[in-house]
Amino acid sequence: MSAYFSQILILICIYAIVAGSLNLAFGYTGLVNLGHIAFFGLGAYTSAILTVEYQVPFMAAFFAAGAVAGVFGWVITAITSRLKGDYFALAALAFNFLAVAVFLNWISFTHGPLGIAGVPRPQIFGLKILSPEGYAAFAFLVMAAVFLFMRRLTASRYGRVLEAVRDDALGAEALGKNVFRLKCQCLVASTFCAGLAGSLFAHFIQFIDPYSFYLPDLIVALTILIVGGLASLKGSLAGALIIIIIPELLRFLPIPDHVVGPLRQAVYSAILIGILLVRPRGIFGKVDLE
Amino acid sequence: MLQIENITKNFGGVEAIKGSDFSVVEGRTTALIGPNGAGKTTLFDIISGFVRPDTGRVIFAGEELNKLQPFQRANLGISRTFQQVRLFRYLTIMDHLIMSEDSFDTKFWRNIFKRPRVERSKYEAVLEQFGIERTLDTVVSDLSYGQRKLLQIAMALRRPHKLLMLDEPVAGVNSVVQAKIENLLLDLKSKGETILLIDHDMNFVRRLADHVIALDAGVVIVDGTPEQVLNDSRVLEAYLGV
Amino acid sequence: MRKLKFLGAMAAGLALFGAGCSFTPPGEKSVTEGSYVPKTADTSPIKIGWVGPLTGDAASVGKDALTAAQLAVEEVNAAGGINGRMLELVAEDGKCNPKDAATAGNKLINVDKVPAIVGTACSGEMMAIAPTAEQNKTIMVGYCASAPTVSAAGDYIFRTYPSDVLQSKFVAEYVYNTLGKKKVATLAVLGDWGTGLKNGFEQRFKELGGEVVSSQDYVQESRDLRTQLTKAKDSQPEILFFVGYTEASIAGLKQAKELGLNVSIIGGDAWDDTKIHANSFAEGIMYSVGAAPQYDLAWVEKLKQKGATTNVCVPRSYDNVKLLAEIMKRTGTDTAKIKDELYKVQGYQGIGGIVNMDSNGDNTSAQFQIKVVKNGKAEAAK
Amino acid sequence: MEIASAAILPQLIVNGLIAGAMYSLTAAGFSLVYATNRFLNLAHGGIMMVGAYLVYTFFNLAGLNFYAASFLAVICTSLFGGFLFVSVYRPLRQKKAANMVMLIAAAGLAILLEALVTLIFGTDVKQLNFISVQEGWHIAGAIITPLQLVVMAVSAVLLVSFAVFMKYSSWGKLIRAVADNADLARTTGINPYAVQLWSFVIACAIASVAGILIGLERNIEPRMGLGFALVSFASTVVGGMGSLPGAILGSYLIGLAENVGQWILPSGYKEAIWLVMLFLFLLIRPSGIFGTEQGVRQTKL
Repeated sequence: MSAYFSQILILICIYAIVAGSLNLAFGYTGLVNLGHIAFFGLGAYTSAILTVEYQVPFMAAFFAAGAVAGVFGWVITAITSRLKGDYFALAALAFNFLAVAVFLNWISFTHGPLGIAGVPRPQIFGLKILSPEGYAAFAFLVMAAVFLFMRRLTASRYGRVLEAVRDDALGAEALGKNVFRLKCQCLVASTFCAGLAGSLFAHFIQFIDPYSFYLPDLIVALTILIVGGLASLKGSLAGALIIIIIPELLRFLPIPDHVVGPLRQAVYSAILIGILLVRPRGIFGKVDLE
Repeated sequence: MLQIENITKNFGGVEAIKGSDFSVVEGRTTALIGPNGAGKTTLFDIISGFVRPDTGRVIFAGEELNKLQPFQRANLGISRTFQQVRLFRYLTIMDHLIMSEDSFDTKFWRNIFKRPRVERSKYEAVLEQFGIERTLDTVVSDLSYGQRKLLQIAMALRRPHKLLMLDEPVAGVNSVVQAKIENLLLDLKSKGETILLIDHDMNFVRRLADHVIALDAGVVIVDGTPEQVLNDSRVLEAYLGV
Repeated sequence: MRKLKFLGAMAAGLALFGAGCSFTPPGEKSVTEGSYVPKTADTSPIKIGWVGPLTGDAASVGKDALTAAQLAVEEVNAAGGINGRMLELVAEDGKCNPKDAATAGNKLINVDKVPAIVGTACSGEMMAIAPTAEQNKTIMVGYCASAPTVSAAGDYIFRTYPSDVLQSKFVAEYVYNTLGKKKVATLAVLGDWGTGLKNGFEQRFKELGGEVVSSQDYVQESRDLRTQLTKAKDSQPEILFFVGYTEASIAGLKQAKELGLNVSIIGGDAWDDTKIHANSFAEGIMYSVGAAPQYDLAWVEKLKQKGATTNVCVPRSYDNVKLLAEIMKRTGTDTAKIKDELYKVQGYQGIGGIVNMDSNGDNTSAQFQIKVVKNGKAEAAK
Repeated sequence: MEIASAAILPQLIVNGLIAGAMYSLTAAGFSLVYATNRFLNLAHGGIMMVGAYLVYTFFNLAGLNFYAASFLAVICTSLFGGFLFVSVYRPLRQKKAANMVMLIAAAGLAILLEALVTLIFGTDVKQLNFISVQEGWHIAGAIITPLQLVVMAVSAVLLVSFAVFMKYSSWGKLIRAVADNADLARTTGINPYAVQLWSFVIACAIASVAGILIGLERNIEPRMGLGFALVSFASTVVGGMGSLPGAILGSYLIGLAENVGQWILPSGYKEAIWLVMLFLFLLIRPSGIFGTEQGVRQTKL
């Protein structure tokens, strides 16, 4: 039983990081990055390719995953910086589709649709993490570190400026704040964390393929974000807890097997629509969706 | 201090500014007047960098600004307010005051590792000085219009600056607040601030300005002392449309 | 520092729950937890896991396979179960994608503590569950996963479904030698199965001396293959090797007909689906499938009564339950013993064909045959 | 890299036109909703899918005459669309939900519809089996079937009626007024709510026609909606957000690029082609071909 809970905990940690880092961009800075899952995927692919093909030690691959996602985050902000909010969101979404298309078609590097199998369990300073409990502890540490980092950032004066950029970018600019650089930094930090989560994911599932980083995961991340609330890291944690656990509970109800799957999807989407209708700020949200 | 040289700006075929030239002298208060649509706010936006002119130059403290971003101009010492108050609606009064002070808050890593102490009393004094009777932790969306105007002026003043640009500082506020703002500005003027302001209220301008520039349809029509300009027939014509 | 407090509370929670669930240090756990020592005169039911796609693109494959597995369980139980213990099937949706399969497998292995999992249908699912299964010494017996990568997935990982390597070789040889066609156009769904079959086929076909005149792919969701088919037609092949799942195949075969692509078409094992055969445009198509003497008609009838039709993945889902039940009658639920027995399986006759395990846990009997659709029904080619 | 012979070019162009016509069927309704309601209704594909399943229910299960079944399906889908609008989109808008909220709600709705249809009908592919399949007609070096000609004709009618109707009819003027500025329209006595509701319902009716034709051409599955919704979105961006004829022409452009592009590119890249188009348009010309530049870039004040 503990192994089962550990694995659920691992998933919660991974999705908490994904949703929390999306919150950093979306909730705090107002960058509606609908391509967030692409960066999650970039991290997963980087880590998997480095460890499987090049036998790079886990820790190096782990940080490389964040770095690669971060670099792409910077490139995306730089080239889309002139677009207005909605269009930035759409361009980011298109980037996600594009990333999946590249994962699918760059076969020599990503194995295309076959995916990358046999991603090793992490080995940190000679200590190999094999048990689910050990991995859960590691994932928890990473999650705690990422949230501590994001908390330091958002609670600081820097965090206030990010929120100022969200509320009124021109007003922030008039106060002498370099809005473009702030957006870049924020998105790099956000995508870096998503990349780390990707690495955690790849070494947990030990097999990745392009379709793991597509719309369904984006919906999960957005649902967590919205259920938890914008501009609240605590909300993202709570959201991840709720959204990962509820569908798991369905497994234990006496429902015919072939009904469970679609039912789970229906529950997910019903929660999403319901929360938008009834409590659009989510549980802990501080700001309205713009 | 500030020179505007031959600025033109075209918005989709409409000439908003047609070759304007004027300058703002250090230590004096200059007022831009003109009817609606004369291009006053557009000129402000050109000076602070939010709008790029089609031709011409903006020179500030001997430096050409044309290639600089708005935030760079702000950091050179141009501090401005907006006609429509621009505040950050989910942040508190204190957040606003702190943010306008310096640029420590844009340093990514230093903010993670360092958390400077905040002296609340300092900011409470600011509120008192500007007569904003609210607590520091009030979210700005709860403020009245007059209070927001005052807060915006307070922020502009707290920024390290050489030139203060005020876009209609007393428009839309009641007479009490208006008097407050006017006294504040007179006080600043006596301390030698360089101010460039836009306003419609002729009496207000007459009491405050050392120098008045009248704009109409994107052209500077008169440039001189308040008495000269406000009694000029062209100005009356532009305003009354006769 | 509210955040720190919050994290602290979560850490405390983690510690509590770790203590409550007897947190075993890494490395030690699997031996004690993974092996199942049979108790004497135990009459509690034996749980067996099942994983396959119940939602998503491949769900049509999974649902019928699940029904077949349930049928097998009923039959085993009706005949007295396993030494008096009833079998209980716990099914989970793997959605044919790694992430969902990993959590599904994880739940079966760690919560239900099943000694064996019948599954999976998709190779991606198999690869995602295999590491956990291997570590917990849980047996997996795939009923439809055919990607070559599965061979090396682990000691406890088996499949009765033959690897694509064997199938693609067989089709290549059939096309070149038996049909005597030397120029082929290929069209395959991008994915472990489709790409695997296509690559294997092309490699073997070229070795034999044939020519691949056109090689095309499409993504799994695509239902518009007109341009791929146009290109294939333009390359003037003697035969088209078209690998696809039911949905895209129905669309693709129809479009081939409409485009006047009048060459023979041969497909992979997913075409063993009556939904395809019933169409007028499917007349004359050939496909390879694991050799089984015509499915036992009585069995097909039983399946039909349960509202399922048979397709390529269905028989082995049934067979695997039966095979495991038979072994467990001798070994009990000790997975190490079941594993050893599974490696010894030779000549097991199931509905889906004979099973001969090799040292990779792959079925080598892999006798394939070619079927031809005639009058809306599939029959063995001469 | 294989470059196919030029002889297949006519066929590729025809394939592109067919694909474009199919896309335009959903893109038309998608952009109509965007024009009046200002949100991207990702559930539009799901509504199209519901329409297709309704035809299947009435024709194959209930055994009605095909045309009667189609008519019923169009009516029911429109009603269903109206219900969705009143129960989900309208309440959200009343709460002043931002466009992004509407988009996310629509995405949730798309998944909900797919899940519900799966629960009722199962996941396996359904065939209408109304038209017997045979080799198409040879026209100008290419092959095309009568059904595909019908699809193209419907698409053309939509294009012309959008272009003409929007410009000259009083309804079109209402729609344009609301599209330009709903608040301003309200002050001139127009009820924007009614216009938004009716255009949503009309979009659903078009979607159900699309569902019937797509069902005939490509069969019916619960997942058929999402892909069409995404391509509709891309078509709308390429054609110009808010321009109805633009969305239809955008569909054709995407269909052509996708199919003619395979003349030189490996066919695995087929889907990547429209993605790259979408991305490039968003970056270089976010207003699309027929849209206005207004409101796309970061406004300076």
